[in-house]
Order: sequence, then C-alpha cells, then structure tokens
Amino acid sequence: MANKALQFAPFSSFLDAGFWHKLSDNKLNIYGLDESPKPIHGFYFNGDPVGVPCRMNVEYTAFDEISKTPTRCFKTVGTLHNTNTIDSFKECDKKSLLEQSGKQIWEDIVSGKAVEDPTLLSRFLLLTYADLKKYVYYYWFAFPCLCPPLDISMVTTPVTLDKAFSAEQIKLLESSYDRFQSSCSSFVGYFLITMDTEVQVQEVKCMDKHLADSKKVTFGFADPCTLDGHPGWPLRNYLALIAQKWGDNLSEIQVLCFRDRSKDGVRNITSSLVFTVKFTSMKELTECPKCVGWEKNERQKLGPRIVNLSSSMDPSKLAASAVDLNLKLMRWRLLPELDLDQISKTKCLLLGAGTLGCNVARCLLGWGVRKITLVDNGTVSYSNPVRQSLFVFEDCMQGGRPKAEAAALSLQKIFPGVDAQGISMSIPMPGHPVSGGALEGTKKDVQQLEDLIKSHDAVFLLLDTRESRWLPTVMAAAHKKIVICAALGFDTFLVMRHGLKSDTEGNTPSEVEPLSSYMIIPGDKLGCYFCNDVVAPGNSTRDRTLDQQCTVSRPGMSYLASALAVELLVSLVQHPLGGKAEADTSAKDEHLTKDLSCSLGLVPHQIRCFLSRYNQLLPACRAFDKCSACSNTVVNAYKKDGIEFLLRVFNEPSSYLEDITGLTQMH
Amino acid sequence: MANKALQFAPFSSFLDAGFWHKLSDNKLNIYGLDESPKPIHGFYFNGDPVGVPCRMNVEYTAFDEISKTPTRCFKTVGTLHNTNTIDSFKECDKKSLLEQSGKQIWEDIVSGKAVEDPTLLSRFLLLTYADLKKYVYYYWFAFPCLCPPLDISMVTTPVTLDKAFSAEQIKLLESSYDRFQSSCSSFVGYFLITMDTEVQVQEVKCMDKHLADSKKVTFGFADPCTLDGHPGWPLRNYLALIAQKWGDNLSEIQVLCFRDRSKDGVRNITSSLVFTVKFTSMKELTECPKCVGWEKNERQKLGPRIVNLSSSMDPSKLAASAVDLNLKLMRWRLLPELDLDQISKTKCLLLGAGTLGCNVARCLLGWGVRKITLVDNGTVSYSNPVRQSLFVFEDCMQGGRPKAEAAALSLQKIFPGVDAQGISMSIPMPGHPVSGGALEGTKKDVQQLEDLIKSHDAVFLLLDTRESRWLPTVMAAAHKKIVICAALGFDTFLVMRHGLKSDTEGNTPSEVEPLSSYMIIPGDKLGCYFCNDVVAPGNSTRDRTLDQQCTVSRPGMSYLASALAVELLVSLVQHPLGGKAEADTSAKDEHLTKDLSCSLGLVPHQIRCFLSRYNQLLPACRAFDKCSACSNTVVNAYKKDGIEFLLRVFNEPSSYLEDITGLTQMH
Amino acid sequence: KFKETGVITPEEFLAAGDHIVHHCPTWQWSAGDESKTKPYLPKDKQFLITRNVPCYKRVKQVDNHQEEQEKVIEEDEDGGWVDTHHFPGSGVNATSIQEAVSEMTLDSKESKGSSSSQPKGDDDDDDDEDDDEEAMDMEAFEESGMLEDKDNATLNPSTYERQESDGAMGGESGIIQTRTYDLNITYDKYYQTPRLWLYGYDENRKPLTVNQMYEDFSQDHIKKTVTMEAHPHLPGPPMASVHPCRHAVVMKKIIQMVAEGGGDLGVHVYLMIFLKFVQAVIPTIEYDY
Amino acid sequence: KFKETGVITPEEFLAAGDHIVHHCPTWQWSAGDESKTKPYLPKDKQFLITRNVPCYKRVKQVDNHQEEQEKVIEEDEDGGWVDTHHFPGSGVNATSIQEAVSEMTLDSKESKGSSSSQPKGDDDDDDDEDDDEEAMDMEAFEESGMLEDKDNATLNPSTYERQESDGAMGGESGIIQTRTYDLNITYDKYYQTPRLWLYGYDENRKPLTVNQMYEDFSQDHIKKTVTMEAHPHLPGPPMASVHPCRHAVVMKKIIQMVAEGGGDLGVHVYLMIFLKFVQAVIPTIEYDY
Ligand SMILES: [Zn+2]
Ligand SMILES: [Zn+2]
Repeated sequence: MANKALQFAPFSSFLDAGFWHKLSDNKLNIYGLDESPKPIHGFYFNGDPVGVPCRMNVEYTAFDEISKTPTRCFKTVGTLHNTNTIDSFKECDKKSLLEQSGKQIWEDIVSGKAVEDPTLLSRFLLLTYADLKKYVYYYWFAFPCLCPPLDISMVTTPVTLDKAFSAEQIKLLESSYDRFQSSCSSFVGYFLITMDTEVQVQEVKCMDKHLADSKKVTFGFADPCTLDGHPGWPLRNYLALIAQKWGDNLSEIQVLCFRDRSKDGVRNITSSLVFTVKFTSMKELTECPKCVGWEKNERQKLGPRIVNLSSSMDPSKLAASAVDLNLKLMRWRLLPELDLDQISKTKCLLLGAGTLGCNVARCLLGWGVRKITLVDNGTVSYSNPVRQSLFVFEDCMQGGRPKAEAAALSLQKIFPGVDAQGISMSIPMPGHPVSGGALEGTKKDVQQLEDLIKSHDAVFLLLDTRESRWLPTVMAAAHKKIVICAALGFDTFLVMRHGLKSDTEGNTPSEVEPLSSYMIIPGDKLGCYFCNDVVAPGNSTRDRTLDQQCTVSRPGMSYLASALAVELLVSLVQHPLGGKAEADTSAKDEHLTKDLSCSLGLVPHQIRCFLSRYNQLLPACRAFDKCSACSNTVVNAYKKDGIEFLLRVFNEPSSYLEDITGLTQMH
Repeated sequence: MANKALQFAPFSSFLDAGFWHKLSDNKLNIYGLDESPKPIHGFYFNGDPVGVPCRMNVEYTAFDEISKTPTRCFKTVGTLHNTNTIDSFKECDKKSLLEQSGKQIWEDIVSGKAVEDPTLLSRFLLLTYADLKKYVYYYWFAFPCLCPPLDISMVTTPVTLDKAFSAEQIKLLESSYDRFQSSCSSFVGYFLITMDTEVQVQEVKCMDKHLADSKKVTFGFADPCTLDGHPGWPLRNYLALIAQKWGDNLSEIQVLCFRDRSKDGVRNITSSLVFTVKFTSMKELTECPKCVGWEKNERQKLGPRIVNLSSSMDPSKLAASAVDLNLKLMRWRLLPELDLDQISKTKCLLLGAGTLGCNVARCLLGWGVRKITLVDNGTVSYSNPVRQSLFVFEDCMQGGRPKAEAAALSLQKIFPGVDAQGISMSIPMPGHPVSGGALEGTKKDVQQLEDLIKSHDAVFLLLDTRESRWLPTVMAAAHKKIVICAALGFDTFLVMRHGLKSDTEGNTPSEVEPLSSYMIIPGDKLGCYFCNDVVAPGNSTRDRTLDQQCTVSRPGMSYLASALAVELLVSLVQHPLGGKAEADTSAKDEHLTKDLSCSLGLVPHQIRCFLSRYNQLLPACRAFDKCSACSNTVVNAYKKDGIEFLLRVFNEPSSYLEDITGLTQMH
Repeated sequence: KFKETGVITPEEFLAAGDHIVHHCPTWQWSAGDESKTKPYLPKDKQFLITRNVPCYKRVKQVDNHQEEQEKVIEEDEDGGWVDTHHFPGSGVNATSIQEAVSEMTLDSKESKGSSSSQPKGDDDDDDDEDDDEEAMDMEAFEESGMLEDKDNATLNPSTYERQESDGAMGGESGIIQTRTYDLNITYDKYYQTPRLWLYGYDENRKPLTVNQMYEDFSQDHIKKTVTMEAHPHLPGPPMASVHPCRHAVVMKKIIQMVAEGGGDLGVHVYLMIFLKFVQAVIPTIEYDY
Repeated sequence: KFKETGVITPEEFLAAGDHIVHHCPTWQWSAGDESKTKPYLPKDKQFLITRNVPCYKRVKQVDNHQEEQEKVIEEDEDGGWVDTHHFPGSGVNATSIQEAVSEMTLDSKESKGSSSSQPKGDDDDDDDEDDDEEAMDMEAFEESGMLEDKDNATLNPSTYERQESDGAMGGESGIIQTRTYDLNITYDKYYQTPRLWLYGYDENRKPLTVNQMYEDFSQDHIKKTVTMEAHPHLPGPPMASVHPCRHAVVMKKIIQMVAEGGGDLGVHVYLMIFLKFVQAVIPTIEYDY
C-alpha cells in the first residue's frame, strides 16, 4: 500500500472559561476599541488517551507575558484578533489573515529562525468577537499550515513503536527523550532522533551536522493525535521546514510521532507511530506556498464556533442558580420530601411594606419565592431604614420614596431573578367614608386590590390597622386564597392563617358547635383575624390591642413574627392538604407529641408570642358564623353587590356590618 | 413735648426653613452659578400682639411668580442677591446695592408709579450665601428707606385710637377700612382716611383730588410695629412719597398707624396710633436722597445673620434624630424605666457576618446601638444576599466583596449615624495547626481579636463552626465581656449568654454542685457554649449538632435566632444586675409565673427552639469546672502564657485541652 | 358619626376651619405648596395657620404642677392623652379646661424666680458649640461706617427691650425678646382628625431645633405624641407635629363629658376644642383661641 | 493527626501531591493565577490538575445500581458520603472499592440500549433554545470556497468518529465525540482536606452547564455535596466542586477499615484514595489514578 497520501489530524481547539473571562476583562479594561492583533499562546499535549481529539488548549494563561506552558505540554504561539463588532468579525478577510500567518512561518523557515526555535512552526490565529452583554463569544481558530506543491505520500504504513523497535530501543528512546526535554527550558515539540550506537534525541538544528555526517536521522515530534493511522497537525509545518531546509538532500524521511501516554500510573510511549514519507524539496520555492488551517465548526463547516457562557458568566444567572442550589441542598441533605417548586411558584401578595412587609419579603426570597408584590401607601421616612429591612437612608431623601416601590426595587437589588412589584395604593377601610371626589379613586383601588388578590396565591396581611385588614380578608375569602396575617404589639405578636372554606360547604355553618375549641379543627373550618371580635372594624377608637396605631414594638418582634409568618406559609404549602390542613395546637401540650403530617412540622392556626416570658401559644379557633369579615353573609354580599356593598361598609357606621352579620344582637 | 424727632421701629426679618429649602433647590437646579438679582416677595402683618418685634416675613412662597400674600398681610417686593461664594458675599458693595434700591423707590415716587401702587414703597433687599454642604446660610436684609434732608419731628405725641376718636368713629373707621381692603385685589398697606361727614378709607392716589378739595386727610398705613410710642418702618417711605408729591402743600400731616389686632376672638383696632408730624417738602430735590436700611444682626451690629439648619436639613442628622425619637417614643409610651442610653452605648462585636451576623446587626441598629464591628473572613457569594440581609447582588460581583466590609458599609447605607466597621479576619481555631509561614499572621490575628474584644462591651458569637467559637470564648471570659452565642440547625437553634464570672471568685469552684440544675443560677455561675461538652474543640469530626459545617437551615431560623440574641442582650443590659443577672428558666413553667426583675421580661441563660413543634425551652446550666473554654484552668493559662498557650492548642491534638482541663479523665 | 367616634370628615374640617377663622382672625386658611394640594379640600383652604405666636417662657419654668393636677383623660388605655391641668372638682366641661389653662398662666408669674437657674436637660446640649463659632464668624462680617449707624430716625429696638420675665402682660410697651411659633392645623385623612404642627423661632428669629422645641412642650406627657414628620402641605424639613392617633379618642371623651354636663357639641366647634389641647402641649404659648 | 482525624496539613498535601504526580503522570502541579497564590504552598505547586479526561456516558445510562449496592459509609450521621458501588461481602479495603468501580464500568456496556431514550430530567431544559438560535447564527457565518475545503492532506475527523456507545475500549482507533473534564485538586485550608473541582466540556468542546454536569454526577447522593464556588486559584466563573465538609470523616473511616484489615495508610497515599472517591462522584469518568 505504498504511496498513500499522508493525511494529518487537525487540531481541535479547547478554550476554558477562564480564557473568556480574561478576554472580557482585557477588552473592558485594556483593549477598549483597539482591534490590533495581540500575542497570546496555547499548548498541546501528546499524552491524551486514545479516542480523544487532537486538542490545542488556550487557557486563562494565554495572555500572560511570560508563558507558563504546563509540564509536559508544548507551547504554541498565537495571534488574537478580537473585533469590536460582529460585522467586523464576519467581514474580516480570513484568507489574507491566514496568508500573512503562513508567510511568517515561511519566512521563519527560510531565515532559519524556525530551525533554532521550532516552536515558531506551531502558530495559530484566533479571531474572536465577544458580546459582553449576552456573554456570547464567537471564535474561529486557524492552525496555519504550509502546503507543499505536491501532496506528501507515505512510503510505509504507520506502525506503532513496538513494531518498529525492540523493547530495549524503546526504553533507550524514552530515557533519551526525557534527557533531551529536561535539557530544554521547556518541552520542545520537534526534535531529531539518531539510533546508531546509542539512541539520541537532539535539537532540530543539529540536522546540518548530521547531514554532513550522513547519519540516519528520524524526525520526531510530539504528536497530540491519538489516531493509530495518522499523524497530528504539527507535522505539517515540520515537513515544510525539512523540505525547505534539507529537501534536496532527502527524498524519503522517517518520522516518529511521539506519543507519551500513561494509564493507571504506567507510562507508555509505544503507541507512538513510525512511518516513512516521501516528499519534494521546497528549497527552490521562491514564493510562500499556499496555506490552510481554518478550523471547521461542529457542523464540519468552515465557520466560527459560538459559545454562550451566560449561565456561568452572567451574574444574574449565577445568582439564580446559586440560590436554587442552596435550596436544593436543603432538600437533598435533609428533607427529600420537600417540594421546592410548590414553594417557589407560590405568588405572594404582601399588604404592607413596613417592618413586617420587609422581613416577610426577605424571608420569602430565602425560600425561593419568585413572585412578590408589595402594596403600601406610605413613603420611606428617616426612622424607617433601621427597622424596615428593605430600605436605606437614600430612600428617605427628598421626602422619601414610595415604600412599595422602594421595597420592590430593593428586592431586585438583592436578587435580580425576583419578580417583585411595588404598588402604592391605599386600602379602603370600613368606617372611612368615601366622599364625592374620592369615589372614583376608591373604586379603582378596590378593583386593583381585587385583581391583585385574584392573581396571587397567598395574601399576607401586614398592615398596621385592624380596619385595613378587613377588605383583603373579605376578598381573599371570596377568592379562596391563603391568608397569613401578622400583627405586632410591643412585646407580643400574633401570626395566623385564615381558614380556607371549602367550595362544597353550604351556607349553613353548624351553629351548635362552640365558637372556639381546642379539638382538631380542619382548615376549612378555621376562623379569620376578625372571627374573635364582636365589634365590626370601623370603630377606630376600640380594639387596638395588637393593631394599635403608631405602634412601637421591640425591634426584634418584627423579625420573629415575619419569620414565623413565612414559615407558616411554607409549612401550609407543604402540607398534603394545603390551606385546608387541620390546625395543630398547643393545648394539652399536644404540639410536643403529635405526629407530624407535614414534613416541616406543625401547621398551627395561630401563633401568639409573649416575648417578656418567652411564651408561645398555638391557639386555634373556629370560624364565627357572624364574623364581620369571613362569614358567608359578608362574603356573599360582597360577591353579589361588589363595590355597592363595600361603599356602604366604608361610608356607614360600623353598625351596618354589625347589623347584617347579626353581631348587633350579641352586644 | 413738641417736635420730638420721629423714630421708626425697623423691620425684623423672619425667614422660615421652607425659604432656605426652596433657595437651596433653586440654587442647585435653576440658578447654578448665576448671581444675577432675582425677584422675590415677602409680607408683613399689622395685627401682631404687643411685645412682638416688627416683623417682615419671607417664606417658601417668596419665589412664586404669582405672589400669594396671606390674607390680611401686606406684600413687600424684594430682590434676592444670592452669591456663589462667601467672599463675594463679604465683598459685595452693600452701600451701592442699597443706593440702587433707594433710587428705584425714588424714581417710582417721582414718576408717580408709587402713588398708583404704593406697594412699591415696601421694597427689600436680601443678600444671601448658602453653604449647601453644611446647611449654613448667611443672609442680610435691607429695608431701604429714603431719608429726608432734615429729620422729621412729631408735633403731637402718639396716642391710641381710642384717645383720638370716639367709639363710634372707630367703629366706622373699622368698617370703612374693611370695605376698602375688600375692594382691593389684595390688602394694601397705604391708604388715606377722610373723616368728615363719613369716615372713608381710600387709595393713595385720591390725594390729588382731596388736595384740590382741601379735604383734611389722615395718612393711614398698616403698621407692623407693636410699640405704643413709635410707628413702624413702612411709614418712612410713605412720608418720603408724601413729601415729594404733596410736601409743598402740607407741612404738618396726621398719620394713622393702623394696627388690626385680635385677641380671644375679639378684634381690636384701638391700639392703632395717631399723631401729627411736621416735615419738609422734598419736591425740589433733584437727586435721590440718601438711603438707609440694612438690618442689624442679633449683636446689634451691622452685619449678616447666620443660620445653621443642619439639624433640620442635613439628612443624616434628620435620620439620627428620627431614629432616636422612635426609640424614645417606646420609652415614653410604654417603658419609662427603659434606659436607652445603656443600650445605645453598648459596643457590640459581631463575630461572623453571615445570616446571623447580618440580622443581629440590623436588629441592634433598631435598638439604637451605634458601635457595631463585624468580623468575617469570607466574601459575598451569589447565594448569600437572599439569606444574609446586609448584602445585595452587586456585592457578589467580581469574586465577591469581603463580607465584613460589605456588611459594615451596608449598615452605613441604612443609617449614616452608625459607627460600623468590618474586619476581614480568620479566627484561629484549636486543632487547626499553624505552620511556619502562617505563624506571624496567626499571632497578628490573635492580637487583633483580643484588641477587639477588649474594646467592645458585648461579643456575639455568630460563627458557623464550634472550633471558631473557642478563642473568642476564652478571651471574652478573660476580659469579662458579655457573650451572646447563637447557633443554627435546620429547624432548631440555640441562643445563649455565657456566664460572667465574678472577679472576687477564687480558683475553687464548688465541686460538689451538680453540673446542671434547674435551680436558680446566678449569672456569674452560668456556663458557656462549651460547658456541656466533654470533648474539646478541635476534633472536627464530632459534635456538630448545631454547628454543622455547611449547614442548611430553614430561611426563617436566622431571623428568629438573631432577634432573640439581640433581645437577650438588651434584656441583660437592662437587668439591674447586668451580665450577672440570674438565669430564668422554663423548668416547671417557672417562666410563666415568675416575677420579672428586668423591665423587658425574662433573662434566660439559653433559648432552645424546635421550630417543627414551635417549642421553645429555656434551660440553664452551671459553669463546668473542666470546661475546655471558660474554666479557670484555661482562662488562666491564656492569661499567663497568652499566644504560647494558644499555639499549643492550635497545633496539638484536641487531647491537649482535654488533658489540661481534666476532661480526659472523664472519657 | 362625629359624636359617636370623635372623627371628622374633610367637609366637617372645612366647616370647623371656617368657624375658627371667623372667630379667631389670627387663624387663616392657607393654600400651601401647590404641588401638595389635597383634592379633598378646596385649593385655598388646605390648612389653617397662625404665625408669630409668642412663647415667653420655657415649660420647665412654669411646670411646677403637682401630680394631682394631672389626670389622664383615658386611663384605661396606654398613653391616653393627658390633660395636664385638669383640676379635680372643677367640673368636666370644656370651659373648665379653659379656666384651668388661664389659671395656669397666672401661676407662671409666681414661679419666675427660679427661671434662670434651671439645669439644662440632657438633650439640649446640641448647638452650643455651633453658636460660639457663629459669633466668631459674625464679627468677621460686620461692617462699620455704614450710614445706618448714624441714622437718628431708626429706633434702636434694644433700648425698648423688656426682660422675658416681664412676662405676658398686655398693655405694656417694649419689644420682648421671645420665642415665637408658627402653628398649623392640617387635616389627617388617615386618622380623620385635625393635626397640629409647630414651627418655632428663637429670640433671634432662627428656627428652633427639635430639642429646643421640647423645652416648650409639656415634658412628661406630650413627648409621647410629638413626632417629627414631613408637613403635608409645606416644603422643607420635617416639622414637629402632635401625632393624631389619640385625637379621636380624646375628642370623643370630651363630647361625652360635655353631654353628661347637658351640653351638645357641634362639629363646627371641633377646632375650638382642639385648640384647648394645643395649650396642653405648649402650656406657655399665647395664641388666640 | 491524619490517622486520628482524617485531616492533613499543607505539607502533607504537598507530599501526597508529589506522590500522585510521580505515579500518575497525567496529574500535574499547577501554579494557577498568580494573584491567587496561597502562601502555605509553593508557588508552582498550588494545586493538581489533569485535563481532558473523557467521560463517555451519562451516569443515568449506567445507573442501574440497586439499593443493596449502596451503603452509606457513615450511617450515623446525616448525609454521610455514599460509596455508590459498595458491594456487600466484597471486603472493605481500599482495593475492593477500586474493584467495585471497575466492575461498574463493565456494567455499562449492558445498559447501553436504553441510553438514548432517557427522559430528560426536569433540570436540564435550560439551553435548548439557545442551541437552536446558535445553529441559525452559525450558518450565517459559514464561508465557502476556502482552501481548506479542497485540502486533501487534512483528515476529516468525522470519518473517524466512533459511536459513543463503542465505549471506553482501549486500543481501537477513531475519534470519540465525548464529553471531557478538567479535574483540579486543591487544598482546602478551612477543612484541612483536598478538594475536587470539575470543569466539563461537551462533545463540541463547549463548557458544560451545571445542570449538564449533573448528568455525570452520581445523582442520588453526590448532589448533596456538589456546590458551585469560585475556584481558589483560577479566574473566571464559579466551578463545580465537591464540598469538603465530609472528606475528613470519610477518610478517617477508610483509614479504620484499612487498619482493621491489617493495613496501614500513609498520608502520601491520601490523594490516591481521594481519587477513588472521585469515581463515586463521576462514575463514568475515565481518568488516571
Ligand atoms: Zn372571620
Ligand atoms: Zn464553659
């Protein structure tokens, strides 16, 4: 099978993310709009296991002035052409670029520089365009090769070393090779081998002397190729060098493709290939021969490769995956049952962006909740930031930013992946009459609040008055949304979930049942924030126990209540029955011994804390059939008459609600 | 007492803060470096109670194009000269400014314009320099007055209206005056009064007609002066007008200083003054008469006034006072015994700036603590901000900012008045050997940590490993500092204070006492974080119950533990015995019934919480005499041998500590 | 509704405001900053204002009231509004409060002796240093040889100054170096009550700091409800305001007291009663009500 | 200390590293980014690296292990390190682990049939769209008529491609389109153990996303300890790393197992053993150990 045309396995480029990182850095901080070519370097390795492509690595070290080629690897010298625009990347004249590079190699050969330093044969070009906004990088490598006028053909089939040499010779070759490389400052990819009395590995520049001595020389090179029938790319320019320098003295040469593998701790150079090629002298060539070398892309077409590193370089994507991973670790390590998706997809509406609202929002972020909407009608004042954890001093300037807006913005600053919205809006209240001019505004507010409640899954009542909790309570009851309610006192707080009535339930609550009971109460029979009251909201001079206006509370209280409010929601969401989960209570220390039906633990109805005694109670109470907020009478009146009903509640004295619910009779 | 020289009470300028606010705004957003004069306006009032100076108000409305002089007030027209520099303020030619202004008044008089619109007589100049960085404003008013060539003298002593007119006449004058003013678009400060058949109040321009009719006219003006022997400033230019226009026809005129007071709902104009003056005509004057009017300052010198509004305009001062006030409200309204100073002056050292550190720092801010130092050796990573409440996404970029530094900066952004410092430092740990090169660094770290502990009052241990708590525990015990320790599990946490041993206590702990007891334990006999352990820290493979490395915890846990850690510190500081307060416990439900010796409530030794059951225990335990951290053996060894002792602990296996404390015997 | 709850609507505020402007001409309606106009009130009647109200003495100088003179109007709730000078047995109707207030004013004369030797509160040490600096500064700016120095027609007010301690006597002449206050009454939509705002000036007409103003507020009790907030109608820095959270409660109690005494309070006199409370906040202020 | 606790000092890490570089030449010392040099290790021996390690299969394709093949090494603590292929009765010394690993590799051939029809995990739906876009883009950039198209001397590697399922057989020729990994072993000062870092490339030499890499990690157990963190010595984005918090514990157990079997583990072989664990993390990786 003599004279088969010799085919070379082309380099496959390998770029690490560090390279792109450094390139981005340089582009931003050094290059600017400078498109001039930059020297870089890469390396290849001749010890890869079989089957792996013939790789050329360019790493984060590529830009270092003093190249640090890894041990046992071979340096390549490259030129980076980083373009400013995608168009200039596209339109740049690749042929000419390659020709220039080929010319340089040719000149180095002709001048003899490449004989002194054969690394000059291992040139590459790298054409790049970095889209720094999208973290998308376009790149195209060329490994320029000078093509001889006629194809080079093999005289012998390539054989592995063990077939060409004795074990003894191989051993000698190995140690001679090691001696040679260690005599060089770094590994050299091209060398000569003489095997007469002793096996010697020498620099390429010794060739003239050997020719003079008529010694038989084998041309060796470090071969990154792992195929057993083909040499790798570096041989091409090596052959060009040989043909130009000594081609008229040699028509056939022996080539050693040195492959220096190790496996399981055992070194093995026997997969190196040996063969003989026949070629034409290029000594008389006056012009630079033609040059090839642009790398094909993954589609085996001549075109650039594109790599999208946004998932590892876009900070907001990194943040999203880090947060995600953190939560998954919790599941993986501790709670395999935990359904994180269920939590993160819960859309949360926070009514109130004060101390409670801020901390609840933060805590929800921590659980991976992604949709958080905050409603508040206030502006940030100077005393807020030290207590309300989403605001900073800056927010207080110039009269103060709207709280809801500032809080949502702050959430985005914490985690860009959150879908946070802030809505500045007053919540209409019973007993706060709506006069003529304000009517349209109130109607709009009611509509907006209803839309918000409909489009969320859980409503947090974090407002500072009892009255303002009424409307969202009614609406959430009508739309069957989970409601978590928190209210602060000076050193006490209440956190509770509202009952979530069943659809199937009729209009007749079982009237004989006691109002409150420590028996097990299913979630659809639980009361709301107003169920314990026999006075309708609107009478602003009474019943401010927890919702006391202009409340002052111990700074720690809001952290405690907010955290429990969120943990209660999460437990509820994780409970197999969801919002209908029965209420766990602390009556008779039941909470200490009860079996847990939710993986996260108890799901109480209410948590009442008295910090001065570090006492925490878990009461539960049934829905009150005369409740001024969640009773069927009220909910149905709202469903039926909507805004007309509400306007009566807003405008008429609180007796109106008390009358229709039947509370009046109880006074 | 005829012919006494007439003396006029000068205007006293009154500027509200709104004026300076608007001026600052205009300077920043409109004027820029433009120093050209700007038209402004002010007003005076003739109804001030007796004793009050003769004021001229310039308010936030001064810049409005359409002036809105308040009802029953009299407009003045002014010119603002706002200078760019303090030097140009100082060097500006006040005389010439005043002369120009006087000239304009004179021209308006001569041309008759001032007869048509006598408000032109009430001119003022305002020279200002606004130091917008310090919120200090320099200002100097001039109320230009044209001086007649000869002093004007009084022919009659001023008398009050009731002495000059009958009650009937006064009544008629009052209603006539009201009729006149209501016929004008806004109140006019100069008018004529005729009192023949009927009492009439008329415009100044009617004078020519009255002269022609030879009617006796009284010259009236709205008099802002409250002195009973002198007219106010506006009369001066009025007399100049009269002297220029009608001076050759009149040598004596009657003047009415109209003062329109009301008191207790009853109007009273009888304090108005009436007198007759004699003056020289100014008709023939060819030149503008000399002009006076620069206001004297509070030292009664001719110089500007300076007002420092930093306390009400400097946002950081505003924030400080708002925060202060908020806390005082708590004391005033709810806890008069609360000693806020005691809390705010507590210097807090937070070891660890992770989830716990961030929330503890925030909560301390809420309590008014002003000195917060955070120590951490980590950098902010992408998963941190959603859990660690002082960091934002931005802090994760470019490899992440050092946590301690970022946290301190964030505290300052929340509240500029805080003295927050972040120190990036590793805390040397037992069982983490210090090899040669690291020795110096470790010595420095130890020194720095000791300095920090010495310079603070309370140390929070918020680190995530057991080992790292050892050194600060020993140091704090040696320096007798309060230590609050918090550790998180997945859904459990421990918050505790370390015992604070008495100085007087000898080296012999009472060995017969049980290790742990639910009897009342005084604060100086309480244990530390390591007291329950029989294994010294350093053995990193055991005892990670709460300090489990790379812990994952429910997001709410850190809020709960941090809030309790801070509230525990605050309670401790408020307790009459401070760090030596006896431990309240939950044994036998003692915590529910016990009398409170601290106004804030119980001061437990430990708070252990199990969130899955909403269970919170308050255990207390005695200091263990073989404790690897707080025992006298260890503390004394540290005091005696310092770094030498510590290096042995770091470098030798944990058995070293176990040996010296006697723990080994217990294994 | 008003009698039942003590709260009022914007319309009622307007009526009460017109009433007070009519009866106390020192009070006037003001439009405030245009950008802050509230739609539920007429443009030119946004809030009430009275300026330059003298406040001759610090409250400490007159605050020799005994415990029994104080009675928390609503004892059953924390922080009830304190009517500082509620005299036992003087009858609980509106006039009695007024009487108490005026009696207190007479009191002040007797206590004047101790006025100057008051120890400084621990809060008011804020501006002394600044003042010294200012004095230095001022000298540097003063000019001499100006015409004003020689002008005989200009009254030197300092020759007419009276001592502060001459007090609040009517009729006497002379200029009193005194603090003055601007008072505003706005309508608070949220609490549905009027709200009082105070802005003080010192003897040299410089704005008072918060801590200085506290010297004029009834110390023990009123601090509880005085907060600094942005004025709803005026530009500029936060102003001191009596937080309205207890207004309705107290007003309701008053209505009840009056009703028990056989009277009937119309909503138009709300502000007249409201002003009585102001006197409890700044006992030494002399304003028209 | 090492035998007692399972932790090692920087000096011991250095010794163990030199040992592994000597015995497994594919592993090399690296200096890393100069700005990140750690003072407790020599400048040119900061961490260990091996590049381009093929990973022919996804773990799902071979992960047919049964429950009984798994044994948590440390059952008494939560999240103990799982030795995925711990065969009961095969003897608990270090070589048995190795055997188990190699046996598993043989397993893989039998399961190849089901490889392509694997349902996608719910995590790896991230990049499909991007890929489509890219393909479109790429076409627009491709150039024709270039010399390379006609160059006979260039081997077309695709003609030499082997199917992935031809597997990890040595000796056969051809290029395998396969994922590859760069592995790093750094020293973790805090945990005082080595720490493994992985950086993967897909068949087209593009960096793998985290979720793609998860396809190569032993799903059920190793996820517990794989985190993304900034590499201590390299610039660029966070890299996947096996969190070292359990390393010392597991290593200590191993030492005990070996000791019980009568052996004695020197600290220099730490990394050799460590690499056995790596195989548990990425069962399908083929690297030199
Ligand atoms: Zn209800
Ligand atoms: Zn201890």
